[in-house]
Formats: sequence, structure tokens, C-alpha cells
Amino acid sequence: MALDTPKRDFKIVGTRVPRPDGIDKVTGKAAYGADITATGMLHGRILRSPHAHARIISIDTSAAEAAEGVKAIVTSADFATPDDAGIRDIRDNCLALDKVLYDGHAIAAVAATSKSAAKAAIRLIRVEYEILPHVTDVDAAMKPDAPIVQSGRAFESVPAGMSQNVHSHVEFGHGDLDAGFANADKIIERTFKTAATHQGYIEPQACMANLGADGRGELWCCTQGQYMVRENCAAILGIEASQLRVTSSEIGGGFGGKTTTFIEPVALALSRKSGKPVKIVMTREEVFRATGPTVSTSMDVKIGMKNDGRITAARAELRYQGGAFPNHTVEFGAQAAFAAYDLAAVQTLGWGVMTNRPKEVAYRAPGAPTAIYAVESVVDELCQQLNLDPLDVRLLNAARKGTLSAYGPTFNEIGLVATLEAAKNHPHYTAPLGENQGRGLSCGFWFNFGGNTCVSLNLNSDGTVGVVEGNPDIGGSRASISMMAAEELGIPYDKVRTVIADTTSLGFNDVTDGSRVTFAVGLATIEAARAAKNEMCARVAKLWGIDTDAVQWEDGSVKPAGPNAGEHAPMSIADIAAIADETGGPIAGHHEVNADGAGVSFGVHLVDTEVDPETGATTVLRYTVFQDAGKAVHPDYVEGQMQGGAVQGIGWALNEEYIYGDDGLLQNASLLDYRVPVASDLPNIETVILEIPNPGHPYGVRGVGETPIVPPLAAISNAVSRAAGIRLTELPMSPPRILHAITQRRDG
Amino acid sequence: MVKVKLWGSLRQFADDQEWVDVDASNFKELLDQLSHLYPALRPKIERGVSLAVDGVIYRNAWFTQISDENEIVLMPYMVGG
Amino acid sequence: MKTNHIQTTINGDVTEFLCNADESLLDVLRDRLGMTGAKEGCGTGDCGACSVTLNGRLVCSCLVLGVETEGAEIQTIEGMANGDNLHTLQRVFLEEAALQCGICTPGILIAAKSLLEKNPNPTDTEVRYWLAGNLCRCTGYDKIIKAVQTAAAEMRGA
Amino acid sequence: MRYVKPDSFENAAQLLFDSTGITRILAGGTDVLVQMKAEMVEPDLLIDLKHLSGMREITHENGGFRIGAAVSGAELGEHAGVNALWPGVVEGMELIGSTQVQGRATMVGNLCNGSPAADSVPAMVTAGAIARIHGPDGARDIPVYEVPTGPGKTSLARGEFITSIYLPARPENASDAYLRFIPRTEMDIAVSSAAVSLELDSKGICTEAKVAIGAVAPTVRLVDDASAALIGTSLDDDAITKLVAAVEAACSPIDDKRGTIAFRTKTAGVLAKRAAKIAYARAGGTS
Repeated sequence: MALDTPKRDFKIVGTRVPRPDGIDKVTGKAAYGADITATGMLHGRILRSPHAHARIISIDTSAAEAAEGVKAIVTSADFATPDDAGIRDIRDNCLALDKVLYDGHAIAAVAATSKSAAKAAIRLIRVEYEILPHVTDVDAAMKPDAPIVQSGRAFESVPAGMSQNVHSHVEFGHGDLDAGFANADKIIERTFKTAATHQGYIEPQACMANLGADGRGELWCCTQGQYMVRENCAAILGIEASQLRVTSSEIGGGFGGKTTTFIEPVALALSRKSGKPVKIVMTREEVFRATGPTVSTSMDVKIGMKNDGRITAARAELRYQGGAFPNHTVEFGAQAAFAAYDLAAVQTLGWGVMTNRPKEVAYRAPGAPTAIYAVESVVDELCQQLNLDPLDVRLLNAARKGTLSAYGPTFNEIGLVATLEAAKNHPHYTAPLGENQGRGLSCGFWFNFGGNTCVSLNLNSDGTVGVVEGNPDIGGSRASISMMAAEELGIPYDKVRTVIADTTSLGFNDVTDGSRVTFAVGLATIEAARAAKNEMCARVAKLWGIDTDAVQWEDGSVKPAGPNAGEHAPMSIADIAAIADETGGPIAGHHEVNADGAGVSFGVHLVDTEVDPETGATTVLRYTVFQDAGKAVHPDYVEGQMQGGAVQGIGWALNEEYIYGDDGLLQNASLLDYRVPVASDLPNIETVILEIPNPGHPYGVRGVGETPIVPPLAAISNAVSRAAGIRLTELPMSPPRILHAITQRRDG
Repeated sequence: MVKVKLWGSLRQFADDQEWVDVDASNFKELLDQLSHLYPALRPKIERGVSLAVDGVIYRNAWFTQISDENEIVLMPYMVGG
Repeated sequence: MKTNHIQTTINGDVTEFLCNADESLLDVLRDRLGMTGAKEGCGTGDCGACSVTLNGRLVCSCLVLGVETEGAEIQTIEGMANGDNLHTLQRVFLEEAALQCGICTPGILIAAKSLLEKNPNPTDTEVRYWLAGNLCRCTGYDKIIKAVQTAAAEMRGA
Repeated sequence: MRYVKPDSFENAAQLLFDSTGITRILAGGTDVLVQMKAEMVEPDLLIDLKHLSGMREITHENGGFRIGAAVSGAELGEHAGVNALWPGVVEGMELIGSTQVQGRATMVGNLCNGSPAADSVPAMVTAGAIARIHGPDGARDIPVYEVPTGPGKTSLARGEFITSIYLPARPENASDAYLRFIPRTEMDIAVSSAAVSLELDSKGICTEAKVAIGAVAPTVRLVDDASAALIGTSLDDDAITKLVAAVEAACSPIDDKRGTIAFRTKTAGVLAKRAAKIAYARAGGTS
């Protein structure tokens, strides 16, 4: 699909219109997951493992069943057996099968007439455990004698003889590494570690389920994908997808963390058993112990460079643990690691590892931030040691059109060089620095994708338009979709209303993830609008008694295509809508697609930090994000993605971490001790949007949401390392870690 | 005949070849032929793979046309956050 | 558990409710009174999503017991707009896109309003420290701080 | 759980004394409610005293101030008189939690919670603050320093509770300061902390000094050697070096999720040094 015109003039796209859900969200009326209630509903609560790893010998629910107000208790025995291995893992994460695999793993659930009754009943469930040895560290879990989290889960790519915790292995790259390293003037090889972080959405998971004994059900929940929830739940409950209608509430953040199910199948099972609606709302502690986190990693990176800054060879070995179940995250880290570079010789190895931690869930550009952190740290250190400008070195080695990418394909048009040049020309790059201050930069990359998408666009009798799409609006997408519909139809933005369908009202849509919505739903919306326009043209042509070819669409009206078509006053959408009944019935357009061509995305972040040499405290002084966003449909929300992603990355770099004790228990399951950035930690986050049109989208749109979390880890680490005078190689760079490094440097 | 590039850890299942010749004119035929010629690739293909055609990544899209004019690279199935 | 009868004034309206002694004001607002504008992000005072004012003081409603509010004056997000007239802060938050998912927005609006009543002309640093107890995970705070300043300038002018 | 608002201190003491289950006094509630939410404590009886006479008042008394046990951090921070006299005490209190928490949290609650990291306590200790305790046998006064006895523990006897804190008068050329270290800029529990209170003579020589450190021992710790390092000096480099050494020597912290032994020890010294310099400047000293 070609871009309509490379320099198309837009009337609505690119403006900063108010969002349609705005008033509800500033007045407290918007209904999020926990805001939904039903008459006669029960409250569900989940019993969770106090152990990191244990066999469940028995579960005695008799006392809980007899307790005041208790209406149902479920365990994994209440679930069916899905065909799909991935969904079986989700099921076993929702309620443990025969072993608890991590601290916080769900075991059983109660539905009772009040929250307090449910809470009291949970304590009456008696579980007999056989405690098993546990492992939470990735390197420890890879050792041959490590405690085995799950056996028989390794994919075929894993060589024989490794720990059974190693479930996957990937390798990417090309060229002659030995020759490349032999040709280098300087080689640096370092080992890095990063802690697991959580998506940290402010809204805990919540749902309300109503499932009858006949298998017909309704589910309301906060999710990034109602269709995904339906498919998972139907399989886990053993009911047909058609019988379960899932409606997504407003969603209070996800960042990947709400791309799976945790409580919904449990609530449905409780509802089926009790015959009443059941609501479950997770506590913040449950959110930390049992949902979300991203991988923790251990990584080796080796890069060789000529004295002029040209990279001769690069190698990375990534070890990612993603909790107690297999996952694919290391594949993306391994592909993304060197994506920003044009390399003659490159190799990336990845190992996926299971530990006694919660099941890893996608977090914004999954796998990429950590790998790129390690790579960009080594590049920066090479620049320091060879006394080279770090931006010039990136420009010298930058991937561009025709570059054989480190992950396999040859790049088409990409925006990295333009983004680097924008950074180089920005006043931030040459602003003076003071004592104990350092400047860091990093490139970032994400693939982006499109995916399954349905859009239905309906013309109302007054000439206004309703758009029905199937992706929860996590950051203003109803505005951008309405904008694209209005743009395509040539009508004002406020004549379009976009709503999000439940699972029975529209065909399947992939989850809101991968920066896909503005790209793919936008694309489908434009196509649906074009279908409606074609229909309107056909109606008018018939009315005028001329061929459809003899009419054309212009500025929201149907007009004669030329003088031969005869004299006809143009008919607006409203004119056509008013006579829809008489000309053949309701007018609508729809489009269903599995969209591809999302186009990869690059960003560059620039940051200044100051490090207190006596305490190791880091202050972020100035931060600028440069990113190729394709056409920015709603620039405010593009900037918002760039700023929000940057700040999540800052948190990852400086303070956020899952802390496990020797007992395998999570020590900081609260927003007090899991330290997400607060307003006073940060400067303004300046943004520079580059609009290099994506040829895969009719308006040139490119996904923007994932890439911004990728560069901050290395950008901050490079800035801190320069400010502190010593290279930091472990995240988070908490003050004790920085002070320790400074002390070691001083002590030689 | 098209040439398809396999990533490093897949090559062990295709006689250690980086580039594999396959008689296919679209993505579906490519997957079928790969599974047929190299059965050890089948588990990974069944779990899901993407295809890059001249640098554009396709996640499913069986009917994506390919020819010996294209650069064709097999990639892991993309996910996001 | 004995149920307590409480009478308060919420957004100017005399309001009576029953609650157990261990129920937080947040529980009362959400579960007893159907006022779900205040959100529970943590229940432990760490996120600010449940912010309300109690007798003019900004508080986390999760850290106040319902039984403590006898005779109190409470302001919640539901009372911030005057009919269909949005408060300046609400309007500017929309105009300047100071929200993405919106879950933290009610708490931040209540907190910002409380700030501007006390300090109509704050510095950016003062805004950032005042709002440090209101976590936002989407925006990186940038547009929030700017929107508060825009609204403050407008309110000073008015 | 029962919630009771007694109508007098005497009745409150009796209620506390007679209670057989788990009882908690509700001050600001910012610790008790968190502990209840986390299911760490489930009180059978919650006693609310905020409405009783004097509990929410700050009154001038003998050149100092008596601060009611239910005065919130925000209210304390708005009090010009206390700010002028004991700025370090105010800044310690105001560092606790968010603006929202400040609307509820109290010094007495912070003290009685018994956390080694309590932000309001070190500066109260260096100020020589006195806690007024009510109990079954009436009222008594003890130094704040003697209240905490270990993590989560206080010296209060059965039936006793604190009704106010007295911050004494202080001479001219005197002031105090409190600093803590946290990983973020707000919202964290202190990893280490230090309060310093100084009195200077007309030449800027330190005639009296108190140094207290927090979060580096089971309770707040007054460091006499640190005081000695400062007295008789104008906080010259040598004095500061001795101060830092004395503070570091007095630390016996733990390794935990919030900080290491080495980090806590090192930063306690740094904070004491910085707090001393702030207090010195506030007291009118010029170095």
C-alpha cells in the first residue's frame, strides 16, 4: 500500500483536538475495571502461595466453605484443559496445578457476600505443602545442578545437557567475528545485569464475571485485549467463545502488563459455581507478587572498534529469566540488540530461563531495553577510551537503507540517521556541563507490528459517523481514530464518535500492544471510510442517473467528476445520509485485515545527570527524546508516549527492581519500596518528533509507543558513568551501587 | 525457487544451512515446504514465525507473494507490550 | 462487626452512610456511596489516586476511616466541576492532554486544586513536590506540570 | 473491630488499660491503616483521641511550644513560630510521605510507630523534646529520646499514650537541621538520617551541640562523640572530620532492601556533616 501523497496536506490529522473520553476522565465518571458492579454480586479473593517453590500435597477448603457468607471456592480442578500450550500455562498461572512455582502463585479462590467475608474465608483454607528448593537468579538457574522449576519444557533449540530451566535458545547474526575482532584497534567486553521491573500501571487488575451453568457468560474487565481475554477464558473454562461476551472497561494503564489473564478465569469459575456475579479486584501487593514483571537479565557484550570509531565486530550473549514459565522475550532482545548498527560481523546468542518468579509478561518493547542497554554501554565506553564523540560514532556506524540488519533482513528506508542528526543539531548536545555532571545518549529500536483488526463505520441519518473498533483505548486512541475517519471523510472531527466494541459486536482484534493501534486500527478505519465513500458515490451516481465513474469524492461531498457528468449540485455526507433509506438503506463501511507493514522505529535519547559523589544519588537534569514517529496523528499523544516511555526507562535505570530474599520471597511488593519515578524526581522531558512517513500506511503513520522505553537505560547509565568517572554495569543504578562504584574507583 | 534465510539457531534443523532453497510463491507454501523438507523446523513454525520480505515484516499473511526477486528472511513471531 | 452511622458533607451535600469501623473513606465513597471517581491504586497512601480533601486538607481517602468523618467536609472529584462548567484545571488538562489512561487524573486534579488554593503562583519545582504523592505511569508528568501552570496562570488572571 | 472516641484522657487511659485484645490509638492513621491493609495488625479496638482538648493545638509555653498529639505535619509546617524556633524539627516532620500524608500524619504517631527510620524523631531528640504521657496514673513527662526502645516498641506502659510534645525554648544564635537520604526525592523511607542542633556564642563558636542519627540502629541514636567534636569549634574541617568519624562509629545498621550497612554508615556521616553546616548557618554562624 503506497502512501497517498508523500507531502499530503492534512486538515485534522496532525492537530491537537480534545479527546472524546476526556470529560468523563476529568470528572471521575469514567468507569475503570474496579468501578463496575452488578446487583447481587459476590466478592472474590485469591489465596496465594507463601513459598517460592512447593508441591501442593492437599488443599482442605471445608472450614472456608462453612464460613459465614461463603458461596463458592475454586481450585485448578475447576478448570478445563485447553489445547494450546500457551493457554495451559496461563491457566496454571491463574491457579496452580500441583506445584506452586513462585511467591504469590494463586492456589484457590473464594467468593463471598462481602470483601471481609472473602478475606476471612481465605485464611481458613488449609494447604499442605512440601517445600522444594528454589532459584530466582538467572545465572544460578542455568547451572546444571539448579533446582528445577519445570521439567520437560525446553524447546528443541536448547542443546542437550543444560539445566532443564533453560527453555529456549536463539542465535542471530552474520559475518566473520574472528576476523572482525582481529581487525579492531580496541575491544571492550563487559558483563551486565539488570533487575526485573514491573509495568507499574496505577490500576490493579479488576473484573466482574457472570457465568451461568449453561456456559453463557458476561465478563467486564480492564484489559489490553477483550478478545484475548475471551479466548483464554473460554479455553480455560471449557466453554465456547461465542457464549462469552467480554467488554473492556476503561483501562488504567497496561504497558504490556494487561496482555494476558490472571483473575478473569478465576472470577468466571467462581461465578459459575455460585450462580452469581463475582467481582475480583487485585490488591497492589497481588499485582506485584503475581502479575507482570519483565525479565531480569545477565548479559555479556563484546565490541571491537577501529581508532576512527568504525565497529569491526560485535557479539552479545543474553541470559533472560522470565519467571516460572517459558516465554519468547529473549528472542526479541537478541534481534534488537544491534539493530541500530551497520555491522560486517555480528552475533547475538540468547538463552531463555525459568526461575521461581512470577510469569513474565510483556512490558513495552519486550526484551529490547536490556539488550540495547548492554550494547550502548559498551559503545559509549569505547567512545570514551578512544576519545571519540559518541554521536559521531553512532552516525558513522548507523544502520540505514541497504544495511544488512543484525537480525536478518536488509533495512528499507529507516529514520535512524535523521534522528541522530536531529540530536546532534539540538542545543542540548552542546550545552555546557558542570562538575559531577555527565551526558549520556543511546539509540533505541523496536519492530512495531500491525495485526488483526476490524473496524466498522456507520453513517447516521444526520450525517454524523460512528466508528466501532475493538481495541481498548489506553492513551487517547479514540481521538486519533476519530481524526483519521474525519480526515478521510472530509467532515469535522466532532462529527465522528468512536467506541470500543465488546467481543460479540465486532470481529476479532489483536490486543492493544506492539504500538499497533494507531497504525493498524487507523489503517482499517481509513479503509472502512473509503468503503463508505464508495457506497455514497454509488448512491449519488444512481440518483443523478450517471455512472459511478462519473462522480467523485471531494471535501466531504460527492460531485460530478467533470463537465460530461452534467450539472449537479454537490451532495454532502449529510445530504446523502438523509436519503439513505430511499436509496438502498443504511450506509456503512467496514474493513477487516491482518495488517502488516508497520515499519520499524528508531529513537535517540539525550540526558544530563549529576551524581552526588558522597551519596551516589543521581539527579536527572535535562532529558530530550528524538524519535521518528511517522505521521504524528495527534502530536500531544505522540509526545506523551515519548515522555512516558522515557520516564519508565529512567525508573528502570535508577531505582525500580524486584528484590528477592534468600528465601525466594519478594521483599518489596508495594509502591513504597518498588520505586517508580515521582514528579519531583524529574525534569521536563523535551521531545523532538521526526515525521518520516511510513510507506506501509495510507497517512504514513508509524507506531510510537514501544521505542521510547528502549534508550533510557543506556542513556542514563552512560550519563551516570561519565558523571561518576566509572563505568556502571548493573541496573538499577541505585545510590548504594553508585556509591560503591565511586568508592572502588577512589580506592583504585 | 526462492531463497529463505534462517536465523542462527534454526540452521541446526536444516543441515546447518543459512540460506535454504524452497519452491514457494507465497508465505504459506514457504512454511509448508520448510516443514516438509526439514521436519525438525516444524515445531518452531507451528509455534509461530514471522517473515521479512524486502525488510517488511509479516506476522501471518499466508498469501504474501514472494519470488526470487525478494529478500526473504524467517523471523520469530513478533509480540509487543 | 458493629455498623456505624455517619453524617458528613460531601461536595456540599449532607450525606449519611453506614460503615464498619475498619472501612476506609475510600471504601465508603466507592462501595457505599457509588462515588467511584476516587481510585484505589494501592490502598496504602503511596499513589495518591484516591485523593480527596477532608476539612480542606488534601488526604488519601484510603488512609482515613469512614468512621472518622462524622461532621467532616469532604470534597471529591465528583464535586470539582460546577454543573456542566469544568473547573479550569479540568479544562486545561483536556486542552493540554495532561492525561493518557486517566486513572490518576482525579487524584491529581484534586491535589492540584488544593495546591493552587494554598499557593496560586507555584514554581515548577513546587508543583512537582506537591504532586510527588500522585503517581502517574503514563505521562512522565511533563504535560501535567505544564497544565497545572497554565491553569494557575489563568486562575490568577481571572 | 471497635472504634471508640473517649470523652476524656482519663477514660481513654481506662479503656486502654482494660482492653484485652489488640488496641491501637488512632493519631493520623497513616501507619495503622497501612498495617491493617497489609494484614500486619488487626486491632480489636481503635481509640480516636483527635477530638480531645489540646490534641490539635500548638500553644506557646515557657518560650517553647507544646504540640498536640493530633497536629498534622501540614499544620506544623504552617506554624511560623515553630518554624522559626525549631526548623529542623519541622523539616523532619514535613519529610514524611506525600502532601496527602502530611494532611494526616503526626509527630506522635511517627514516634509511637517505633520505626528506626522515623523522620520526625532525630530532630525531636536533638531539640530535647519532651513527651507528655497520659496513663491510668495521670500525666508524666519523659524525653522523646526515651520513648522508642526498639523497632516497633516503645517504653509506654499499659494504658499509656502521648498527648503532646513539648519543644523547649532555645537561646539566640541557635538552630537545628535534619537531613535524610532516600533513593527518590520523595515518598521513600529514610535509608539513613541525621539531625544536628547547635548553640553558638557571639563569635560563632559552638557552645552546645547535639547530633542524632536515624535508620542506622534499632532506635534513634544520640552521638555524644559527635557533639564533642563540634563543641568549641566553628565547624572547621577538622571538627567536621571528627564529627563524621564519630557518627560512622556510632552506626550499627542492617543490610536490607533499602540499603546496605556500608551505604547507611557512609551516608549517615555525610548527612550529619551537611546538617551541621545548615544548622550552623541557621544559627547565624559564618564559616
